[in-house]
Amino acid sequence: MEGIEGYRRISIRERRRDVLASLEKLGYDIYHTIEEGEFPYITMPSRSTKNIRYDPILRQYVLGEYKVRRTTRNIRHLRPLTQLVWVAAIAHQLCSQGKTSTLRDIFYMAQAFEVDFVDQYESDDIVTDLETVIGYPREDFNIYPEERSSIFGDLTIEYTVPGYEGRRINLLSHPDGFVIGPTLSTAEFVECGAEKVIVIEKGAMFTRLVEERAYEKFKAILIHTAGQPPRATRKLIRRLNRELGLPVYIFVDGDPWGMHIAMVIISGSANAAHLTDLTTPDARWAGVYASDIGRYKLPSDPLTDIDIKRLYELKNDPRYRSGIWSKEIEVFLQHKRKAEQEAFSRYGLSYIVDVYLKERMEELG
Amino acid sequence: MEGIEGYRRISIRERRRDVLASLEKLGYDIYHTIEEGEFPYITMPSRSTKNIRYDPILRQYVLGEYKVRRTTRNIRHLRPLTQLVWVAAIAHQLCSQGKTSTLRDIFYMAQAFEVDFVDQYESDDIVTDLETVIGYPREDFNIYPEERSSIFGDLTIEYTVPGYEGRRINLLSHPDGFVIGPTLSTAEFVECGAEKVIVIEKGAMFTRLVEERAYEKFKAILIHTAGQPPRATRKLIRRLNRELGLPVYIFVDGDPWGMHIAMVIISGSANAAHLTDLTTPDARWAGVYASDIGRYKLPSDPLTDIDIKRLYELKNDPRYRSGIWSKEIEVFLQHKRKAEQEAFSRYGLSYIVDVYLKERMEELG
Amino acid sequence: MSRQEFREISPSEFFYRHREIVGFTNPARAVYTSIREFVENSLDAAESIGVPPDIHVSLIRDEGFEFEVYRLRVEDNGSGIPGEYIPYAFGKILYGSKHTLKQMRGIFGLGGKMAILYGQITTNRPVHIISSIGDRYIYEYRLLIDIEKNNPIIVERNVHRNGSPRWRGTIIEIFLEGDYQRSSIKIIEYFKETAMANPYAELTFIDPYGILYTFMRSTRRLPASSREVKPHPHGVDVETLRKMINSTNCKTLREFLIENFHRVGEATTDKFLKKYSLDPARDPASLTPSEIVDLAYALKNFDEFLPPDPSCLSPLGEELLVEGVKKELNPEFVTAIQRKPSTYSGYPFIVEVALAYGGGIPQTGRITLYRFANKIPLLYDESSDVSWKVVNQIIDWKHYKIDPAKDPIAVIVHICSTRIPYRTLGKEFIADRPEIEAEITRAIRIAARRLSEYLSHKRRVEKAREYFSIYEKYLRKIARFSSMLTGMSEPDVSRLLRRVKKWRGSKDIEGSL
Amino acid sequence: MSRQEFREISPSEFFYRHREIVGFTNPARAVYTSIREFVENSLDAAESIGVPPDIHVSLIRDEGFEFEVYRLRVEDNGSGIPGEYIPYAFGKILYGSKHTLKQMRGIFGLGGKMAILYGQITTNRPVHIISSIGDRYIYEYRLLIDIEKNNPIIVERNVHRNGSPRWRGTIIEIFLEGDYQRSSIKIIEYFKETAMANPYAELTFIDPYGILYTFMRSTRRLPASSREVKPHPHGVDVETLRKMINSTNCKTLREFLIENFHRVGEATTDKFLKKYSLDPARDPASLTPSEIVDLAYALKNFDEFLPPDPSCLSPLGEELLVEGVKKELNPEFVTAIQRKPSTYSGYPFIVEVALAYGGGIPQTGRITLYRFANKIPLLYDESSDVSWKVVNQIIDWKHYKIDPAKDPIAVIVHICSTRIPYRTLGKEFIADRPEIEAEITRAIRIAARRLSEYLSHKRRVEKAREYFSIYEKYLRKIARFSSMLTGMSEPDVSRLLRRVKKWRGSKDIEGSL
Repeated sequence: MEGIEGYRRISIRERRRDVLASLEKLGYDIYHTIEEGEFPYITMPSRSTKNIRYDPILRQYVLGEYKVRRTTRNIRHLRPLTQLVWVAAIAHQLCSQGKTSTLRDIFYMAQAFEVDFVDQYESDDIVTDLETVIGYPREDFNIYPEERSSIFGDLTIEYTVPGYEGRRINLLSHPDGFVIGPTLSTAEFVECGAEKVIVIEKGAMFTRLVEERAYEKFKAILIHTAGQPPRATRKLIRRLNRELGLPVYIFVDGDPWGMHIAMVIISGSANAAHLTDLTTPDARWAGVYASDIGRYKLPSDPLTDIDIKRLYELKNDPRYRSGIWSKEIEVFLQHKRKAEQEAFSRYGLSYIVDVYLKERMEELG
Repeated sequence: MEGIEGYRRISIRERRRDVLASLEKLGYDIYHTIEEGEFPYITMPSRSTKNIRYDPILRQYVLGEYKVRRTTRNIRHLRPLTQLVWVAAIAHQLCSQGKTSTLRDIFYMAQAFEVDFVDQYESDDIVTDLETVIGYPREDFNIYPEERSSIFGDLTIEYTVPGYEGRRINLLSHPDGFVIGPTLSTAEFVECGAEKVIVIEKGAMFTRLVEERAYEKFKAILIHTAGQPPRATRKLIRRLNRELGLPVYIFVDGDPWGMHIAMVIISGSANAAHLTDLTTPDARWAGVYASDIGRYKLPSDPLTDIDIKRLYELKNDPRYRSGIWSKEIEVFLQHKRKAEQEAFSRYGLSYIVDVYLKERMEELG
Repeated sequence: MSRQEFREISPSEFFYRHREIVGFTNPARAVYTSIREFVENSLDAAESIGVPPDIHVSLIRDEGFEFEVYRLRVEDNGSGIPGEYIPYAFGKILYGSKHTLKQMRGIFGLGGKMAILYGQITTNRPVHIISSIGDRYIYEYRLLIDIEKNNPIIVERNVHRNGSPRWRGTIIEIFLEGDYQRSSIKIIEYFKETAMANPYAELTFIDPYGILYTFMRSTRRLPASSREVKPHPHGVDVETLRKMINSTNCKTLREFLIENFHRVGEATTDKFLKKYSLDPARDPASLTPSEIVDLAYALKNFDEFLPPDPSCLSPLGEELLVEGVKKELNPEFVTAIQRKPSTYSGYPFIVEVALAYGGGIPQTGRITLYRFANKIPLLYDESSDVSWKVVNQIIDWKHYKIDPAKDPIAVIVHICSTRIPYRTLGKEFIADRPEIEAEITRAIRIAARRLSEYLSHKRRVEKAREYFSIYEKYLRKIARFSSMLTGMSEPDVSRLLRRVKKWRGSKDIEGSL
Repeated sequence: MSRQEFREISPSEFFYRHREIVGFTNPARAVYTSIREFVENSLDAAESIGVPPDIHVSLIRDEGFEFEVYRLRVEDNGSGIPGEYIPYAFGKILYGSKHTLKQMRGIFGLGGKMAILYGQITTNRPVHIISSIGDRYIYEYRLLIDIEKNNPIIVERNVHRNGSPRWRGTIIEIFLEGDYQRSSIKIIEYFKETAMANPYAELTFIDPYGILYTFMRSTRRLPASSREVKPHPHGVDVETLRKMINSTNCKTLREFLIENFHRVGEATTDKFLKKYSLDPARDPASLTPSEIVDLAYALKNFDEFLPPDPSCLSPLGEELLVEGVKKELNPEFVTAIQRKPSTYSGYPFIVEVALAYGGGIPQTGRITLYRFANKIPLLYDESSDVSWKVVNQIIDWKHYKIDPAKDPIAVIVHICSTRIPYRTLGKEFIADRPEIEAEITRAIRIAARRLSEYLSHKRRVEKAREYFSIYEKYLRKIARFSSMLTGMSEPDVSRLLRRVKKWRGSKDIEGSL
């Protein structure tokens, strides 16, 4: 169990205490302002596009210096500010009681408090505001998304949730995979027999890799993201990389969308620029590359107009301006074709593991 | 370990042998027809609406007596018949080699054989034809869907897949849940400490029930369907009911769609009328009922036009014409409101388990 | 032109054969057209002598026929017609009051005579006319038209003494085949819109079911009446010019131009003559035909003539227009714009527009358009009209925060001109002249801006009221949640709320909802 | 009617003032209208004497003016005009060949004279006419129109001896202000469509750029010419009836009816008189005005008169219509339908329709519609025309497996009548009469059915070829997969394929692709 050099490991319990303190400070500030007869306000970094910049040292998007002030002096801020303080109060309750909740729950719970959200988009947005204000992702104050990823591989974990504290399990023990939910996200790593992590976009390919024993052949932990990975999964990948020092390979569909799933795992997304600790800058994109289509003669489909528009958007992103990223974007735009992970099925079911991934791992080293 | 009376248990291995034999018979019939210089054909039960009827003994939809013949004498049948024989050949290969595949894989594998499918809808349809011809669901010839459900509870299983044969695991050991995939679907049940099964539509509610220790409080196995359950999950629910004699309670959103999820688990869907062994006729729909909205003063939304149209469709289904089904449909149509499972969050996070489900289980007995 | 038998037909016969192009397409349309032609003649007759019009119309089913025949009677308090002219004014087509460059409703009286002709050919009954110019006599005639000769046949003639006070006006009565059921909606609409554009007129109509419709005047003030003017040089064609030269007494070209043309003064004439190298002293009578052609072209293209004087026009004016709209539509808000006079092809015109909102204006999902030309409502072929194009295609209502699909809005467009560019003789819709289109567009834009301001002021007042209640609601909640976060009792928001109350409506509160 | 100065204006002056309603809206439209009016007169003139028309048109820019003036010359080989009638036929409005119940292109020669009038008022140049009826003389005139008096002014008159072989025809030449650039597309389209509807005519046109357009005839066969007929009782109004009674020599009502009306025989007359209790022996001259009105009503409503005889009509016929369409559009497929004669309001009419597909028909995303009335193409206001409504709203093309958005299709509709129901004097579009609409709809349906049969036959042949190759491909695959399933070597499909080959095209193979 050996992490990456310079990585300061904070235990799950320490972190929980810090979050509670941040929420309480928010409460005191507002409380005192009201008592003094002043209009309460909150200051937080702006999440507007103009304030998002790429940090080459952190290798992810971060928020700049520009702050916004939500003040009740402005009538338009009154309602969102009320909502924000309410979400903070609920988050405090969840963390104190050790319960989790979802974005959907938050939307419904609001009704008992007559905090009127028009729809869930609005309540989701306020949760993001709270993340920005206190600087922790919502999973840290126990609000989880609906979507679930899963994991399989030689890793032993120890749970920290009430009722399971101290219990351990090895993630090789169920070949269909373990759901990555609140308990797994808050588990500590105890022992790891794997030497790398392979992240896979699609469930079918995950099953294929299990069946073809990729976890043995490559000594790998397999993670199924189910499309764009939930943040708990991104954080788990980061921890596998940072805490255990495992190299990470990301295997996605060969199109701009798959490419961007890899990029988000590696260096985050612009709309989570207010959060650090979700990225894995050393992870590697392992395919399907645009150039693989020709190289492996894969069945492919023409890029749609939306695909092409997306590629031009990616070209403008500083992270895509060099290396394999820019090279493969050019290949996409030249041949205007895309291919799915399953396209390798053309050569039979074993080919993907025994030929393609093997070659790719060797190339990436 | 005590199953329902009269339930003939077939082991997972026996079943696999039967499937292979059925596929081979299909091959021999065609082979010999061609050798005799006759136009090959296939006869199978018609899946047209006119040939679907409700079987009150099996308590599910089944196909009637009407057969269709696909013959190469008809030029329009030529291509689908070719595709069907190809899928049969591939299924045979998968079963012999003990590998699984997905509908998407099948679509791609076709290219190597120049079996032209226009799109995946077409190849999916041919797979359904093969199910109809040989009478086994596609999971039995190792074609699984993308979607995954998950399970949690006091059940010990023993795997039968290559490499895991004989290994056992207790499904209480990972509170985020175990993915229900090919290995779990083909596992035998070894020991069970639970006394019932609670099936939940949504992941968030699944987590809630885990956190609120519903598995302890109710001695229940929890299954998360992720919407309309995949067929492997429906089959697993049936086995839990038939092989272990566990009563099954289904807890879904309070709208026509949730209601129908419960109905499909209980007595199948019209488009799987060609298959038996997927239904659990004794399972009980446990809510959210339309009448719960008023009874528990739940936050609710107005029914949309599509919801109302759907309710009128359900009214025409013979299975909805009596008992709680018809009663609740009337309540829906009267008040024209619907509510989600999460709506109980209005009363705090424990309410759902400690009050609502408790009362409901007692009522259903 | 190639037939071997030739003959002349009279104008009566020509129009009798082609009556559908003047609006006598079928019995329903014929009733509508007859009423409007007589009413418009009556309006002109009253206005010409500066009297607020009183017009009484009745349409009564006559049972003496095997088919649907009506007796139409129109009575006015207009100028009346001198006795000796009556037979020709009503019984000879292409005969009428002098055609002048002055705004009038009708086209040379053709429509009224077509109604008389239509009545005669469908019922064979003479027209009955009673008229007096307010002198000592009242003339009464019954006339038929000799279609082949285009001449009146006097069936009966009486002269009565005028009583005291002396009556002045005209009563006209015809019998005609008609279909009231299929025309009643348009007829009532016609009266309503006429009342809107002529708020100083009093109209009554008794329909065949005996229902009395009255449209009372709301003012006795008439719009300034129009004067006759000389032709503008931009509107003169070769033929007109030739005729003027033939009939002038002027001996020099310079004098001829100054005397005979509108807006042509001495200085302008000199510039003009110089530019086209014309001899000012030349006798106009000596111009050759091709010199006349060139002169007409020069007059049309010289761009230093002043635009025509609008004194030959008689617009309603913004005040009367607002009056008329209020009277008939009763809106919550109405504004009117009169544009400055403009010209097309040398003819002056004025565009007047009113925009009405709310109140009695129905919400129909689209803008209700009322079109008028020289105070006549236009009821047919709306979507071919230039105003329709402006309202529905050119104006971007969103720009004024007006939603034509939701807001109850009526647009009233009135075009006055000595020559309305109708596309047909039936006076149904106005052709798409760029100059007219531009003026209508400008006028509607101004009106839309005013409505937009009205609506936004209205919305502002409503909003201010909400502010305090919103502050009260949310500040109390924030206080409660901060107590949940800190575990302390709720902080007191009353001081803050007092500050909000003081602020109310002031600019200290930022933003708007 | 209320002005105090009265005067009469001449028909010339009236139309001069309202020239836009006859198609002289602006210089571009005026050129187009002038050409078509002269060409149509020429076509009538040739057909009236049974000669295939030869018409030569030239339009030449005249540089002698400061503005855009053209010399328009139209020469034909028609009947010619007797010398003494020439000044009136070209210089007096509402004068022309006798108005008859016979199919003609023009309206009483009004259009041609309006072109002459327009030329005169824009250029002040006389019209130049040369004509001979094929006798010993050729007459040459230069004329101006005295607009105020509506009379010709003879500027120059010459009589020439006709040579040998004798020339017959008319040459007309006017100068007019115009705008060719903005009208050229419509003018060329006009010639093309005229050539389509008159395949026996030869047309040439030299445009101002010196380009020669020729439209050669493809046949010398003329359609059967039309005869003049008496009026049909259903189409008679009170005025017409009155005139007929005034001028008849018949002494009894019975005789009067039989002699003067079309399709009124002895038996029918007796039935008619009996039904309406009229005395057969009554002297028609003794009828009172109100009895005439009742008689007209009775004639209009008695439903046992036979419908009008179409001999007064001159349709093209299916053969000539196909000929014309082939000549000008060169389609892959064309079919024509002539409907039986029908009537509206007592006027007979015949609808002819052609439907053309592929070849030279462009694929424009909608059906190309060519409209003709009495062999005249109608080029303006297409979407107001009854045919447009039938083609785009009534016919369900899908029913015939035709996709208007994809298939290259042209519909040609020709309506012949003694009285085309135009909505304007400009001959632009045909009003929506239910009887005409129904006939057009029926004709297009028949044509669409024929096209549908043609297309489905074409598709059948193409499909049959594919069958064998499909069988070959799939049977080989089935064989291969069955060997995969069974582990045996591939079965032999050659016997089966031989059976398929024998079957090819026979009905033994079920289904279609």
